[in-house]
Amino acid sequence: ASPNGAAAATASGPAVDTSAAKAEIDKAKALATFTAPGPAFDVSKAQGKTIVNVSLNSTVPFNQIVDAAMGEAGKEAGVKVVQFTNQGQVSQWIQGVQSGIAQKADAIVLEGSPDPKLLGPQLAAAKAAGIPVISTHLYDESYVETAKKEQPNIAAFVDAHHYRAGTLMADYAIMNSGGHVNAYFVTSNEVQPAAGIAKAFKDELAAKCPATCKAEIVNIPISDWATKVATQVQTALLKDPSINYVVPVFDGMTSFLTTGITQAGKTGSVKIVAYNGTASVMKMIQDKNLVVAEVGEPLEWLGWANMDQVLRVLTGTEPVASEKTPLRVFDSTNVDEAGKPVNQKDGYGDPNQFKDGYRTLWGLK
Amino acid sequence: MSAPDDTKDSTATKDVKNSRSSKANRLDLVQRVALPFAWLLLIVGFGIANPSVFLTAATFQTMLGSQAVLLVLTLALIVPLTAGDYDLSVAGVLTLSAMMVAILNVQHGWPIWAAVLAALAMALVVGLVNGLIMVYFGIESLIVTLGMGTLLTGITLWASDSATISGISQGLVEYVIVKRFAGISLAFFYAIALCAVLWWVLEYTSIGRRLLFVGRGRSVSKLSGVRVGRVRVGALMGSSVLAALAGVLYAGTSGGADPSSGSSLLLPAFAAAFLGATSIMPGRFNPWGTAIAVYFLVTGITGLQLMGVQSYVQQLFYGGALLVAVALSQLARGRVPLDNG
Amino acid sequence: MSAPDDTKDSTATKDVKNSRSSKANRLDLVQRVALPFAWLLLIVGFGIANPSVFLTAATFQTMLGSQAVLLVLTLALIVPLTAGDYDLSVAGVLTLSAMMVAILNVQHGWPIWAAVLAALAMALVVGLVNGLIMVYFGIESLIVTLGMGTLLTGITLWASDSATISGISQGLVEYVIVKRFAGISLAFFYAIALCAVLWWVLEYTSIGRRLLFVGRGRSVSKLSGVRVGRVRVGALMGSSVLAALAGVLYAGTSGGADPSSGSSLLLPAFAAAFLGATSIMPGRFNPWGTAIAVYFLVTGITGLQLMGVQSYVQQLFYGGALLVAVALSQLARGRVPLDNG
Amino acid sequence: MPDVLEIEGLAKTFGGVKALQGVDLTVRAGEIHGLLGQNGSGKSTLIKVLAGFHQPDPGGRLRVNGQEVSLPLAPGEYKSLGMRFVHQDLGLIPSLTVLENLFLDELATEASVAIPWKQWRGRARTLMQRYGVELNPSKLVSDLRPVERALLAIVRAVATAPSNGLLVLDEPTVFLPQDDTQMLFDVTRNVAGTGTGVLFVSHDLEEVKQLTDRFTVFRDGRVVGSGATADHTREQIVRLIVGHDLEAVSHRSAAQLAASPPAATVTGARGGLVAEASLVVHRGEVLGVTGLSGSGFEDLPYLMFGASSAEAGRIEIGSATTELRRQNPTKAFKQGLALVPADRPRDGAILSLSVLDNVSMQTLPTYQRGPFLRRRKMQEETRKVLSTFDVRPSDPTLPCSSLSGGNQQKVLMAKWLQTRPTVLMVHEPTQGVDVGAREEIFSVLRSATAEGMGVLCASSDHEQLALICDRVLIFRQGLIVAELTGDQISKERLSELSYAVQDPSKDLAS
Ligand SMILES: Nc1ncnc2c1ncn2[C@@H]1O[C@H](COP(=O)(O)OP(=O)(O)OP(=O)(O)O)[C@@H](O)[C@H]1O
Ligand SMILES: Nc1ncnc2c1ncn2[C@@H]1O[C@H](COP(=O)(O)OP(=O)(O)OP(=O)(O)O)[C@@H](O)[C@H]1O
Ligand SMILES: [Mg+2]
Ligand SMILES: [Mg+2]
Repeated sequence: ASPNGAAAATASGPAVDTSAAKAEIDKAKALATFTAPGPAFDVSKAQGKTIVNVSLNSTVPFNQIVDAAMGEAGKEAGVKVVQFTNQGQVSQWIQGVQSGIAQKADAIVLEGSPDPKLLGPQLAAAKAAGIPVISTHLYDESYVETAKKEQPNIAAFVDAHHYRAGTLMADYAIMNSGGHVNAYFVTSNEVQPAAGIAKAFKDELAAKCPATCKAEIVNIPISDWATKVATQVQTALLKDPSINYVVPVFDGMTSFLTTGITQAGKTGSVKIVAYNGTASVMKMIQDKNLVVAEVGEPLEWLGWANMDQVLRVLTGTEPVASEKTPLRVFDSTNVDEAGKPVNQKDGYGDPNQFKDGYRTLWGLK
Repeated sequence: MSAPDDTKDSTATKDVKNSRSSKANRLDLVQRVALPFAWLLLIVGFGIANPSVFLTAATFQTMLGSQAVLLVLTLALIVPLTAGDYDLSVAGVLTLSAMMVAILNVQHGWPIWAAVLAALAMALVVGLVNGLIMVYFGIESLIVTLGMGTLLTGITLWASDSATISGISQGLVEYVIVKRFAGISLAFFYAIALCAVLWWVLEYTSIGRRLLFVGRGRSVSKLSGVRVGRVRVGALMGSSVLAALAGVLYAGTSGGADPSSGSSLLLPAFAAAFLGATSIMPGRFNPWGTAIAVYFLVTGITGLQLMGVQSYVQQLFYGGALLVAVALSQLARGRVPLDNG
Repeated sequence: MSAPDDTKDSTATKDVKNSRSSKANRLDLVQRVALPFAWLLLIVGFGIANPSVFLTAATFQTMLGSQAVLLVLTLALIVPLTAGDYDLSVAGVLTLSAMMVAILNVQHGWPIWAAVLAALAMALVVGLVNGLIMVYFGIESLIVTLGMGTLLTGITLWASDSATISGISQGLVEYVIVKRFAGISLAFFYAIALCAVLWWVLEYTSIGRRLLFVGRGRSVSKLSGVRVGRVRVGALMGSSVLAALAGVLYAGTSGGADPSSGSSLLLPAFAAAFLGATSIMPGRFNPWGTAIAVYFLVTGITGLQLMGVQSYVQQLFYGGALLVAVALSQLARGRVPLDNG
Repeated sequence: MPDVLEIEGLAKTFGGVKALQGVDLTVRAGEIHGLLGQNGSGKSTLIKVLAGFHQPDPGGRLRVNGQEVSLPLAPGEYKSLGMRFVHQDLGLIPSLTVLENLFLDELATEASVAIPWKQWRGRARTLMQRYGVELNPSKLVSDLRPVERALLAIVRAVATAPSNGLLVLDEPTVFLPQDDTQMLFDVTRNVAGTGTGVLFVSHDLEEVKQLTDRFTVFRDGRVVGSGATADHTREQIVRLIVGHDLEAVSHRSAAQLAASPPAATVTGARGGLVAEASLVVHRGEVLGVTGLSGSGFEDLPYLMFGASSAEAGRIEIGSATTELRRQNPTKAFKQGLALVPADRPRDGAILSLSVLDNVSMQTLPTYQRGPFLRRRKMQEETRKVLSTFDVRPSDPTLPCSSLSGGNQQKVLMAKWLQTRPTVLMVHEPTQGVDVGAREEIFSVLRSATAEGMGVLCASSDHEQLALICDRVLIFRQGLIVAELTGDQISKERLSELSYAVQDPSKDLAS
C-alpha cells in the first residue's frame, strides 16, 4: 500500500485529486508541539486538595495510562488524586461519585468518559455539596457547548477531538486509495460520540470525493462485538466484494474485523484505518497486517490536560474551552516512533515538552 | 436483620435441636453465622488498613445505598431458584424496564407512576410467556429464559435506538436515591423491605411453601395436589416483576437508562444468590442470606477500590471470596451438598 | 442443580412413548430431524429472498468457517452437562488460554506449540482445581465454576496488563484460518473432528457412558462401582481442555487475544448446547446436535446480515429462533420434559 | 350407606401401554379392600388417577359416596372428596423436614398467609405420640431410615383421614418390620371402624388374608376377580393373580455347607448400626441376615460393599483381604461383590435411562471391541437377560421409569447377576415384587448358588428368609446373637429370636 494517492487511480476508475487529503494527513503525521490552552495561573491555591478520579473502566489501558498521568501531574501540583478503580459498571461509577462526595473531595473527575447521563442524581448531589465535577474525553470539541447546556451539573469539560479523528480516517483512506473508497464503517451508537465519528467520516468522503467514495455504516453494540462483528464484516464483504476499507469506530474492535476479513478471504484487498492508538493495533501496522493507519492520542498528555482543567476549577480560574490536545496519524512511515513493540504512551515526541508547557502555565517553573 | 427465632427452628434444614448431639448444633450455628462473621472480619480488616476513609459513616451509607439494584435483582432470582427453575431473563427485564421508564417518561411525557406501571405490566407479560412456554412445551427454564433474555435485549435496542436516555423525572430520582434516612438512600430501604416481604412469603405463606415443594420434589408435589405448572409459572412471573422493580430502581439511581448494562449484573446476582444460600438458612435460598452475601461482596470490592488497588485484584477478590466463603461454610456444615432446590 | 432429585421426579411424570408403536417411531424421527429440517428451511428461505448473494459457495464457506470457536466452546460445555454439572468457567479458560498463547508467543518468543501446550496445561490445572473443590467440599459446580471464572478473568487482566495483544505467529493463524479445504478454513474441520471424537467418546466408550450414568443417577452410579468423584472431576478437566482449545482457535482466528471478549460467548454456547440437545439424540446433550444448532443459528444471523437488517433484528431472531426451535421440537416429541442430565 | 368409591369402565393408556382397561371397582364404607395383582398390573396407576396425578382416558365414571364426580380429577381435588393416600414411593420430599412433609397436603392446597409453625410443631408432636412414632420434626426426611419414612407417610395419611372417606395404602408395609405392621393394621382397622373405606395394596397374601374384608385382583390392567377374602383360600387368590398355580417347592438346598469353601469372610466389622460382626458366606449358600429394624442387619451389606463407611473390620474374598475402612464400591465390585440395594429409585436404577443402559452398567467393558462398544450385541444380550427374568415389557430401549416397581426390581437383579459375582448381596430383594415374580427371583438366586455363588440376603421378611435361606444370622443391637441353619429355620423362630430380649449368649448355644 503506497501512501502516494495517485498510483491506484487507474485500476478503479477516474483519477481523483487527493492532494487535499494528503495535505491533511501529512500535517497530522507530524509531531505536535505544546500550545497553551489558556492563560497561565497559579496552582499553589490548589495545594493539599484532593480529587477523586472515576474512570470509565480501570481494566482498559487507555484509562490506566491517563489515570497514572493525572496522578503524576497532581503530585507536581500538590494535589492528591484518589483513583476509584472499577470494571466499567454504572453502579460502580455511581459508587465512585458518591464516595467522592462522602470523602468531601475538592473535585470529582469522570475520566475517559463515564456517561453523565447515567449519573444524573449523583451529579446533582455533588453540585449540592459544592463539589465540582469535571467530565473528560467524552464530548467532541464541537459538542461541548451543547453539553454544557445538557449537563448543568458539570463544572467543566475536557474536550476530545473525536470527529476530527473520523475526518482523518476518511482522509487517509482517500489518500491511500487514490480517491476510491468503499468503506464499511462499524459503529457502536450507545457510546456518546460514536455516531458523530461515523458522520464525520462519511461527510469527509462526501466533501473530498463525492463521486467515487461511499461508506456504509452499521451499528453493533459493544456487548455484541465478540459474537457479531466478525460475521457481520464477513457477510458484508461477501455481499459487496468491492469494499476496500473496513473502519471500526473504536480500535478495540479491530481483532474481530481482522477475523472477519481473513475469513472472507479478503486480506489482499481490504484495509483497516482506525482510531484510538491502542498498542496492539499499532503493532499491526508494523506487522503489515491489514491495518494501514491509526489515529492516536498522547495519553499522558491527556492526563495532564485533564489536570490542567481540574486545577483551573480548583483554583477558581475560568475553565478553558478546549485543552487543545493533539491527534497524530500513524502509518508505516512513522509508527516505529511509538516503539517496537509499541508502547501506547510513546510516539508523540518528548513528553517533557508538554509537561514543561503545563509546568510553566501552572507557575511551577 | 435476621429471622425471628421460631422461624429459624421451624424451617431449618439441618439437624436443628437434634437432642442427641449438641456438637451438631454448634456446627450448625457456626455455619449460619459464618458469612456475617466473614463480613465483619472484612470490615475490621479494611478499617485497620484504611481507617480514615473506610471507617466513616459516609462509606457505609454509600455502600448500603449503592447495591439496592443488585440486591433486588438477586431476590428476583431466588424466587424461581426456590421452585427449581433458573431465570436468565431477569437481566433483560431489568434493562427493558429501566428503558421503558426512561422512554415513556422522558420522550413521551408520561407521569412516572404510569411509566412504572407499564414496566411492571411488561414484566408480568414476560414472566407469563416464559412460564407458559416452559410448562406447555416442557422446556427447561434455563433455555426458555435464555431465549427470552436475548429477545428482550433486541427489543431494548430497538426501542431505544441504541442510545442512552437521561432526564427521568426528579420525582423518581428523589424517592430512590436523593432522599435519605439515617444518611442512607431510600433505595436501600426499599430493597430491605422487599427482603422482608419475600422472607414472609417464602416462610409464612402456603404459596411460599409450595414454591419450595415444587423445587424439591416436583412429582410428590403434584401427587399432593400442588398445581405444579401454575406455581412454576407464578415463580417466573414473580422474578420478572422483581427484576422490573430492580430496573425502576436502576432508572431512579442513575436518572436514566442505557441499553446494555443490565447484563453485567447477571453473574454477580447468581453469585450472591448461591452465596446467600450458605448462610442464615443454610441449604435454602433465602432473602436475608442473600442480602448479607451482596453486602459482603460489595464491602470487599469497595474496600479495595478505596485503597485504589488495581482492578484485577478486585476480580481476584470476587472469585476468591466466593470460593473460599462457600468452601468454609461447607466445611462447617460437614460438606453436605448444597441443595439448590 | 440437584440432578438426582430431578431424575427421580421426572420418572413418574413422564408419559414415555412406547417404541412398539410405529406412530411413536415416526414422531421420534420427526424430532430427531426437526432442527436440521428447520436449518434447511432457513437456507431455502434466504436463498429465495436473496439468491445471488446467499446461495453462493463463498457464503457457506464463510458461515461454516466462522463458528469454530463457538462450536468448540459448546462442546466443552456438553461434557460436564452430560455428567450433570455446569461449567461457567469455560469462558474464562478460553480467554486465558488465548491470552497465554499470545503472551508467550509474542512477548516471550516461545514457539507456538510450546505456548499451546502451556495453555492446555493451565486448563488441566483449572479443571482439576474446579473438580477437587466441587467434590471435596461438596459445592455445586455452578458456584465453583462461577467463582473460578471470575478468578481467571482477574488473572487474565493481571497477566495481560489489561491490554489486547496482537501479532501471534503466522504459523498458527495460517493453520487455523488462512489455509482452506474446499474453500472452508481449517478451523471448521478441527471443530468437526472434535465433534466426531466427542461423539465417539460419549457413545462408544465406557468413559462416555459413565459420564451419562453419573449425570442421570449419582447414587446408583456410585453403588455400581463408578468412581463418581473422579468422573465428575474428569468431566470438568475435559471441559477446561476443550475450552482451552477453543481459546487457541480464538487466538489463531484473530491473530491475537483480548482480555474480555470470551465472556460474551458463554450464553450463546449454552443456547447451542441446549438447542443441540433437542436434535439427533433428543433429550441428550450430543455433539452433532450441537454442531447443527450452532450452524442453524449462524445461518439465520448471516442471512439477516446479508439482507442488511439492523443489529436488533438479529437479536430478535436469535432469541425467537431458540424458543421456537425448542418448542417445535418438543411438540414433535410429545412434550416430554427435556432431561438435562 | 352409599359405597365410598365406585369406579366404572376406567381406562388409562401410556403411549401404547394399556395400563388400565375397563376397570370396575367398588369400595364399601367401613371395609378394607385388598387391591392385588402382579407387578405392572395397574394398581398404582389406578391410585394415581384417584390422586389426580394421571388423566384417565375418556369414558370412565367415578362416584364418591354416591356422588358422581367428573373425571379427570383436578390435582388436590381428592382432599375435598375425603381421600387420603400413602403412595407406593411414599410421597415424601427427602430434602425437607419431617414437619414440612407432615403438613405437605395442607400447604399444597390451602391458602395461608401466616403459617403457625410453632403451633404445628406442637401438633406434630402430639400426632407422633398418638401413633407411637418418635421423630424429630426438624429432621430432614433424607436422614430418616426407611421405616421412619414409611411411618411418617402413614401417620400423615391416617391422621387426617375423614370418616366415610377413603384411605388408600399402596404397599405400605414393604418398609415396615413386623411390629410396625401390626400397629399399622390396628390403626387401619380403627379408621375403617369410623366408616372410612380402605383400599389396601400388597403383594403379601398373609397380610391380605389378615386385614382385608374383600379384594379385587388386576391382571394386565383388567379386573380378573374379586370377592370376600374369607371365601377364598390363599391358593385361589394366587391363581387369580398369577393366572396359573404355583408349585410349592422348597428352595432350600440340602447342600453340606460346612464342606463348601468360604466365598467371603468378614471379621470384626463395625460401623453404622453394626457394633461388631464376624461372619462367613460360603459358596453355594444363601445366608440370611435379619433382626428388628435398627438392629444393624440392614447396614451389613452396605458396610461390606463400602457404600457406607465402616470404622473397623476386614473382609476377605479369595486371597484378597481389604480393610473395611478402605473399602469402596469400585473395589468391592472388582473383588466380586455385588449389591442390590433396597432404595430402588435412589440407589438402584437410573430411571431416566433405558433398561439397556441400566443393565449394562457393569458389563460395558466386555462389549468393547477395538475403540467401539458393540451396541447391537449389548442389545441382544440384554433382550435375552430380560426374557430370562421375565421382565415385562422386555424391550431394552424403554426407559426404566416406564416399568412397574416389580419389573424394575427384576431388571436390577438381572443387572447384577450378569456380572457373575462371588457374593451377591441383596437387601429386601422381593420388596414390592408380586408372588409370581418373587418365585422367579428365588429360583434365580437358587440357580446362581448352584453355580457356586454365595448370596447374602438382608431382609426383615421372615417368611421369605425361611423359604430361601440355608442359614440365617439374627442381629440384635448391632450384634449377631443367633444363628439358625437348615431345618431350624422357620418364620416363627426367626421372629421370636429377633424380638427376644434375653441374654444373647443363650441363643448362640441353641
Ligand atoms: N408414567 C408412566 N409412563 C409409562 N408407562 C407407565 C407409567 N407408569 C406406569 N406405567 C406402566 O403402566 C403399567 C402399570 O403400572 P403400575 O405402576 O400401575 O403397576 P403396579 O400394579 O402398581 O405394579 P407394582 O406392583 O409393581 O407396583 C406398567 O406396565 C407400567 O410399565
Ligand atoms: N446412540 C445412537 N444414536 C444414533 N445412532 C446410533 C447410536 N448408536 C449406534 N448408532 C448407529 O447404529 C448403527 C449400528 O451400530 P452398532 O454400534 O449398534 O453396531 P454393532 O452391532 O454393535 O456392531 P458390532 O457388533 O460389529 O460392534 C450404526 O449405524 C450406528 O451409527
Ligand atoms: Mg405399584
Ligand atoms: Mg410394587
